[in-house]
Amino acid sequence: MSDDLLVVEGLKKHFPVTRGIVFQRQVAAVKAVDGVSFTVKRGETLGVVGESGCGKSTMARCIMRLIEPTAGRVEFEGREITGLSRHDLRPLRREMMMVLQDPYASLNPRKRVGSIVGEALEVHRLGTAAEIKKRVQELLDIVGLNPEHYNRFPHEFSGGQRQRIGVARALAVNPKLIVCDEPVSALDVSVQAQILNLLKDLQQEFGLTYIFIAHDLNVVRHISDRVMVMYLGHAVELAGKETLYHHPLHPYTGALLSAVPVPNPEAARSRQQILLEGDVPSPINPPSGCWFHTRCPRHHPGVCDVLEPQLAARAVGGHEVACHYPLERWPMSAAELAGSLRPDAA
Amino acid sequence: MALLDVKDLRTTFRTDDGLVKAVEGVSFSVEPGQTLGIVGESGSGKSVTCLTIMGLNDRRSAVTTGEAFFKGDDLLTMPSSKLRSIRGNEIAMIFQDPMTSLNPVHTIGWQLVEAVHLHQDVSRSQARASALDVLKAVGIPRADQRIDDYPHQFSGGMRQRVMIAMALINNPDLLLADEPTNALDVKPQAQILKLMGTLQKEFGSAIVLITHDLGVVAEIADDVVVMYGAQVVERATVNELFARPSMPYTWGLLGSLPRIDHDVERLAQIPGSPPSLLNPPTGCRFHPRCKYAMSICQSVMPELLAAGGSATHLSRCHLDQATRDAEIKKLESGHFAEVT
Amino acid sequence: MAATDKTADPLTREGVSAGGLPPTEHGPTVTARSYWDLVWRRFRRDKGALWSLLFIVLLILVAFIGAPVAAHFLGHGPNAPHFGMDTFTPVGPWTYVPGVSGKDLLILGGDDPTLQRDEFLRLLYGAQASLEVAVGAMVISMSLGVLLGAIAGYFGGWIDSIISRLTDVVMAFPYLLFVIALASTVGSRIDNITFGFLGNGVLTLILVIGLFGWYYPARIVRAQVLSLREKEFIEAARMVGASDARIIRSHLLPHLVAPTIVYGTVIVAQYILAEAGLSFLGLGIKLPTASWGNLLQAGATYYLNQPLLMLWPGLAVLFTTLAFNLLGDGLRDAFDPRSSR
Amino acid sequence: MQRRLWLSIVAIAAGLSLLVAAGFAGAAKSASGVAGKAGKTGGTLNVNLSATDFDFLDPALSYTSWTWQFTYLTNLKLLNYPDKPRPEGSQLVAEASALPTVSADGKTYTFTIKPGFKFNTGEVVTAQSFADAIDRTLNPKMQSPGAQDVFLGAVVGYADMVGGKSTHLAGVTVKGAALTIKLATVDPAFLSKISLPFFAAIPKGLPINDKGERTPAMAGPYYIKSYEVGRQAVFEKNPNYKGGRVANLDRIVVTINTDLDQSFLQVKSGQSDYDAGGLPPAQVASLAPLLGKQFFVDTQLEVDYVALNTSAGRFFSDVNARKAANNAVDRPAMLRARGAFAGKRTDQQLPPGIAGFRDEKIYPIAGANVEKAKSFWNKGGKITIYTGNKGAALIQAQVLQFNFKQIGVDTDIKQFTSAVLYAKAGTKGEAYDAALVGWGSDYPDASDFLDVLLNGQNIHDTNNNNLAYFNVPEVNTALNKAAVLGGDARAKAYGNVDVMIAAKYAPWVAYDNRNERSFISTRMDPACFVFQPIYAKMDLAAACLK
Amino acid sequence: MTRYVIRRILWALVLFVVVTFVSYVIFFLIPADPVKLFAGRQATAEDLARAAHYYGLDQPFYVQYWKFLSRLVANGIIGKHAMGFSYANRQWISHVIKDRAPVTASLVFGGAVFWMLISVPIGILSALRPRSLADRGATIFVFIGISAHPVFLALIFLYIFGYKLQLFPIGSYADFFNPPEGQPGGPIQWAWHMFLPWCTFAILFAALYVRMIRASVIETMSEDYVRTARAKGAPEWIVMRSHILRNALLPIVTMLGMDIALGMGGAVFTESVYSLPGLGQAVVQSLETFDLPVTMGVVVFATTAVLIVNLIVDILYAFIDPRIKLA
Repeated sequence: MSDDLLVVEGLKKHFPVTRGIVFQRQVAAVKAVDGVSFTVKRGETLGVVGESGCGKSTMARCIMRLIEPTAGRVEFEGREITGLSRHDLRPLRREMMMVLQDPYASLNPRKRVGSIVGEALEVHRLGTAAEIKKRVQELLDIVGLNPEHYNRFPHEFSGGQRQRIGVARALAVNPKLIVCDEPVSALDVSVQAQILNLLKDLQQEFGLTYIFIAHDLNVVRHISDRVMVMYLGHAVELAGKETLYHHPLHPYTGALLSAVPVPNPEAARSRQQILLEGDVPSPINPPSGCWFHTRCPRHHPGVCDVLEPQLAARAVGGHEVACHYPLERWPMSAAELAGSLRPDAA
Repeated sequence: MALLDVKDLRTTFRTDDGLVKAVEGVSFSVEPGQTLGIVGESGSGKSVTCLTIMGLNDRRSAVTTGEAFFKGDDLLTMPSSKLRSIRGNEIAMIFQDPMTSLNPVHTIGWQLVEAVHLHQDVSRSQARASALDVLKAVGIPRADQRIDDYPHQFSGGMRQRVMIAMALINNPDLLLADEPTNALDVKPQAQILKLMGTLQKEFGSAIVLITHDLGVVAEIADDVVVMYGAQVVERATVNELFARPSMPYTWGLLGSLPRIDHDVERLAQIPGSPPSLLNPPTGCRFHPRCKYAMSICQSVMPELLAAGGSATHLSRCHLDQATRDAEIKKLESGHFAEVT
Repeated sequence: MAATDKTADPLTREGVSAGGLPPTEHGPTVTARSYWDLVWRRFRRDKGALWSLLFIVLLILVAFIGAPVAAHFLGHGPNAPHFGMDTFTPVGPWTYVPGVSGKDLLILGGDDPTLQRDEFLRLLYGAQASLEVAVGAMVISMSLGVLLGAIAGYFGGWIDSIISRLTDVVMAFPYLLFVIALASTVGSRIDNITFGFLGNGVLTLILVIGLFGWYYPARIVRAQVLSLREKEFIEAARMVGASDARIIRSHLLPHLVAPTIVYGTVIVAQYILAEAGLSFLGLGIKLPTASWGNLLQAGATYYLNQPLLMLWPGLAVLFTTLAFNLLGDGLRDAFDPRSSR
Repeated sequence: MQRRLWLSIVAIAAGLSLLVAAGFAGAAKSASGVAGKAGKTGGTLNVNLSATDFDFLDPALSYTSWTWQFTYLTNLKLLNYPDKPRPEGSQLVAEASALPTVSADGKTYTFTIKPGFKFNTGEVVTAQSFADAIDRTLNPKMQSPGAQDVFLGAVVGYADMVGGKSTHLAGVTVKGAALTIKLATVDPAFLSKISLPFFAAIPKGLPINDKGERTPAMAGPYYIKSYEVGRQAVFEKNPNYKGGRVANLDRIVVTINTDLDQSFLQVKSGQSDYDAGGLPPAQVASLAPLLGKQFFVDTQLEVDYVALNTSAGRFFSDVNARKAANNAVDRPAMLRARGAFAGKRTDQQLPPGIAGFRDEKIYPIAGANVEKAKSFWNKGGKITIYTGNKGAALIQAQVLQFNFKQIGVDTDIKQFTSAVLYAKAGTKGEAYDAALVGWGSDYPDASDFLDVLLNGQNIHDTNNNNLAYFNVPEVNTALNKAAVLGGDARAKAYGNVDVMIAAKYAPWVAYDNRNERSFISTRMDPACFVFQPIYAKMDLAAACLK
Repeated sequence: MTRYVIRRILWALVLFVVVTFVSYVIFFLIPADPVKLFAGRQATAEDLARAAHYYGLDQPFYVQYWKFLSRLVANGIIGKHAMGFSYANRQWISHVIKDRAPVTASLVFGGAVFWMLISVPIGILSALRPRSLADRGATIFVFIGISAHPVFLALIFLYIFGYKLQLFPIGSYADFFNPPEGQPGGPIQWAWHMFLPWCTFAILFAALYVRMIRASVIETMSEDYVRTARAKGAPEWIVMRSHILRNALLPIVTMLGMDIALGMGGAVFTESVYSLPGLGQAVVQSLETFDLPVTMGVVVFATTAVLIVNLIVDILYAFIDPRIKLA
């Protein structure tokens, strides 16, 4: 059995922009995900970070086949799933589960906890009603909820408890892979820790593999083994977490890291930030060449705005980066920061 | 004299389900040019505190007692016309969600000019000129063109800049910022914080910054107030708070934060959920979630008292000093997380 | 209308604002309050809606049970004429007139100088026709509307385009022309189809009103489904491998129940008015079946010399419509506590 | 609305009911100076025309009774009915022409136009004015209902004319003041027909187009001063009129499309003088005390009936069922549905005013005779009645339903708008058993009732007037024989057929002959009130103010 | 913007053709025959055939519809001959519309002004003081307003104010411009004659609007930008004027457009009870007499008017609400 649980190659998702009087025709495309490749090994946690709109959630949904990717392939346990029919996909649905972002919106308010958690069991016909009930109670216990509460409605639970229900739902059919799409960003700080710990515990107990999507670099660092940074539908950097957090190569990663608030007054105040200019460009009409060049402090005209960089190993340990002029050292020196304005901006 | 001195502020809302005591006996003060951070989870009463001071609660359902002296005048009892002349002028406010806090049907220029005209007797062109200045100051690129744009034409970060510009346009002495970065991504968040810091130096305003993010507090606050269950549970200077947090809730908060600067295998976690303000627990509000809870905690509400021998450091806890010191030590050694 | 447009999902939002009930992590097992429990609790608080519900129940009882009982005790039916009154004005309330067997009491007087039928009984029986039309047409337009709206909203794409365009056409269509055309073509063929319980012409009106009234519920349901479709719990269901059919059945439809009931109620009110209007123009319920609309029409003829005759059916329509509107409003509040009031 | 529609239905449904009296070709009398009662002259009369409008004021196109009441003021005809009540008012007299000479074979009529008649424009009326009128009405470009075969179909050249092959009716020749009309076949009713408003004098060069002229110059005692469609029309005295007809009023202002109820109140209070659109049926009873002072009731030449579908296979193909129906129907109740003073009960086809009518008292008209009806029919059954969807028709249908129920026959009532009712019932093979309808003739002759409505030879596939689909050879033969007779023989022959049809075949339940109910303001002088029997309305030329 | 308008107009044209075509088909389903109106009621089969042929009424309906459309296009929709003439009195339909549209327009637009005058203040007041006595009063008004049948209201008004108190005419119309000689007319008479119809027409919509405005204002009052305005120190009346009302009335504008269009349909009842010679009355009468051109004329006119009103509202909306992009 291969070590790679999931292989993603050249994944693309373009949403059509349509226009029309009676019938719609496509006039443009939102390139939400535009060629992402990576692998996830068994038992590891791949963290995915990026600003909102960078395509990380879309990518997750493409992997889950909740939306159809425009191009690219996804292999799960060596089996390509991108071309599978809905029927053939059904058994695979048991292997991959997702924990969704909003614990309020992701639970159907009209359903009891029991049927929410047990839905997967029911759909895949795993047991009688009594067996399902037993399994649901077991799951509730595993995620730290009172098993007697299977009969309650989601609104009777707090946010953290609801997210536990979401985790229990994902665990119900013993999946191999769980994609966590910002599972803690809607939660209070104190509760966020509960869920993060729970996820970690479960991973140890059941040998789960996670793809963990978040915009909070602290959280991603805490939970991930490897981290992928996304920008405008592309993976710009992919490395083990220590490597990535201590030696970022991509200027965008550097800028993100420099902006993370640290609960330590001295460190926070002495820290030097890389400021980026302007807003993220529109994914309908992304910049030519390197997608980041419009905001990059190290932008070299004639290169970065022409050549599209490829995600490639740049250093030891499989540290991949898509940049023509990666950072040489981290943290950057004051001089480098001072000169961090783009050459053409001066 | 403190610029803003809040004493025993209490706000109660009448709701269909009963009385919600959203703020209970909150006191703090802000010195001119200083930054006060108010930290707490959602529902801890930090936003209501701010709105109460500004007199922006719904008058039909909110009852407020206590005092909030601004430059010696009690904001809570002054006539509404006087309060209006202070609002937006001497005290300005920035709200959490820049997406909804700007009126979508007016250009940002219109909204800025309105803010000027409400408090200054200047001509249209002067007002517009100062709007343009302040937009430039908050770093809106091509401000002279974008001044006639509508809010929906700006990104979230830019809108928050506009909000800040609007708050600063009348050169306020005090800026109340209610989770100004909450709705923003990491990058724009850092930019906004930096901007606020820069502007504070430039304009000399005091800032009350409300946030749930200890990182943000560490970044720019001078003093910190930690709120839990509508009460202040700890009050300290920023260094004191992060160096010697003195009650279990603060420990929990600090410990539960995953940190980029050091690794922990397991985060500290505060069990349970924040209390309901409709029917809060007796005694110490935190006791149902506190692993140090003693029997006294269930019945007697601790006072906000000086902790750790510093006059500026107050906390609300029955724990003895020895236990606290032990815990703080663990925190310093970086093993804080594991113990809880 | 605006208020009815945005019935989002109440409970998700409520959960956010109220923070749910107190945490129950390790509390004793209690029977959970279901959604319908909560709705009923909120509904009970609205006295106006409760009285309206009572009124409607009573009205249904009066129309379908009370009317025949009253006819039995009065000794004559709603269509029994009382010839031989030498007057050119309908007789006034509480008049005894010669009947087939002795004197007949006309509690609210006669309906017409020639026929002098019992206005009181006709009013009661008229309730049958009016309610049958309103409820029947409501069922048709709601089922069509919910079905088409749900299909359009869920599947989107060209199906949505076609259904939405169809909606536009129906909306732009001269409704009255259609009614008149149907009434004079198909109408005469199906007017007398009663299935053993409907009045004359009731089926025609049900079809005409129902087939032209679906566009509004369709638009609402489509919007609702569009927003539901984006809800994370639908995605979650798809994630666990639920089929479209299962998602529609167990995740979408339960959410459409509340708006369907609310609009259904309000639409009944509108259709009672529609029946009255069409019958007033002579296009509605066919004689001799009494309906509030044709009673109103007949009453209007005598509005200078027997104004009470237009008052009775007018008030009946007013109160019934009022009750359905108040009920709908109460239900809306019960289903969605965020809505006005 | 409801009342307005009711009215327009009556108008269109009962067809364009110009009801006609005994007056008939052979009965035309010579009377040179015709004058009504001389009343006070001068003044303006304010008339409302509730719930409707004139169809056309162009004589070639107008075909409604309420418009003919007004065109009677403006038209100058060869022969005309005088401004007098019955019986003189229903007999043709010479007007623009002397009484015509008729050739021995009865096919050539020669009219001599009198001098001195002028249009309001000053143009002189000549024989050509009448020839032009005939040519214009029959010209296909006019699409006039006056071109119907039943009117001038007998004149030489008719087919070429309406077929568009010629622009002049060959049978009509003008020589000086003489106007000669040649018929291809004898038509004893010809003089009644040529006296229809369609053939009134028109000025030279009046445009021929199917939209008609709004205010054509007229040669009658009045002319059309102005006409604003849907709003108002003003009639003024023709200053050039030197004929013998009365014209008391200077001016008649007609407000169009008023509300029936409001109009009634206006007449009551004197704000208006008369509503040519009728009276609200519910209000008529209250006028009883004013009878003869402000309120007048006169019989129209009209019959309301229930056509019983005699087609084979239908319920009423059995003559006994039809006789049972005639006995079972409660005629007083049928009449009451139209309000007070609505008409006179009848059981025969011809109205009493038509020459040849004789009252035979065949069926009970004082009320239903259930026993007698049952003696004809006791087998029960189920019938379908077609009726209108407004006003009295609804009530009457239910009276019928009740009456039929009493003899054990169940009834389905189907209501239609008037256009649909007549179209459906007029289609051969339509599945109905009875239709509630009415008829008033276009010209005063029994043939315009019996031939049109009951001659089986006139049954077509669609657009039938014989709604009973009554087709009995005996009757058809008798009618055809009567049609070519003239004078008293004609009247007698039709009278006999009428009685025979009712007594022997009973294809209808005839139940009333309607009354015209006129209500005038106190400003008007009741002494001047003249009911013109042919036009079945108050004679406005004779009317005067106090 | 231009693109949007063109798109809307194209769709309006499609809609127009569909609606008129279906109306035509439906009309031909009615088992009546207009030829009798031309040929006369005693017409023989030959008479009828001649008239039918002359007017092309013997052709199949799709040919007639095609001719109808071609004539419409050839003459321009507002041309004198564009919609043919009435079968009943052979008036050009353009005249019929010209005579009657002002009446319906008086009713609908006057009614709209009326209902806005009623509903805006009431709606705002009851939004400002929810659950107060005034609010409850408004609620009662709203419910009675949406529950009362216009026919019933009209009859009651007529009986009380027209017949019993004699304050208003019982049902007639007075022209605003150029009344016929001797007839009442001019603005005052016009308003006096239209007062009861306006009231009747307005009450239903006023009720709905009170409700909508109330809900909209309440919702807007809780918007963050209103709080921002207060935080700026704006006095309440400015908050109300430039922040609450400006935003709260935006959705009302679209509703207004749709309802004015809808109102044209509802005018039938008001016009019939008050005897107003408007389009609604014309269409009902034309259906009684099977006068196809009048029916189609009104359908064409009403459809066009509805489409134009909606187009204008949409464009207007894009101007007053900067968030809407007409792309």
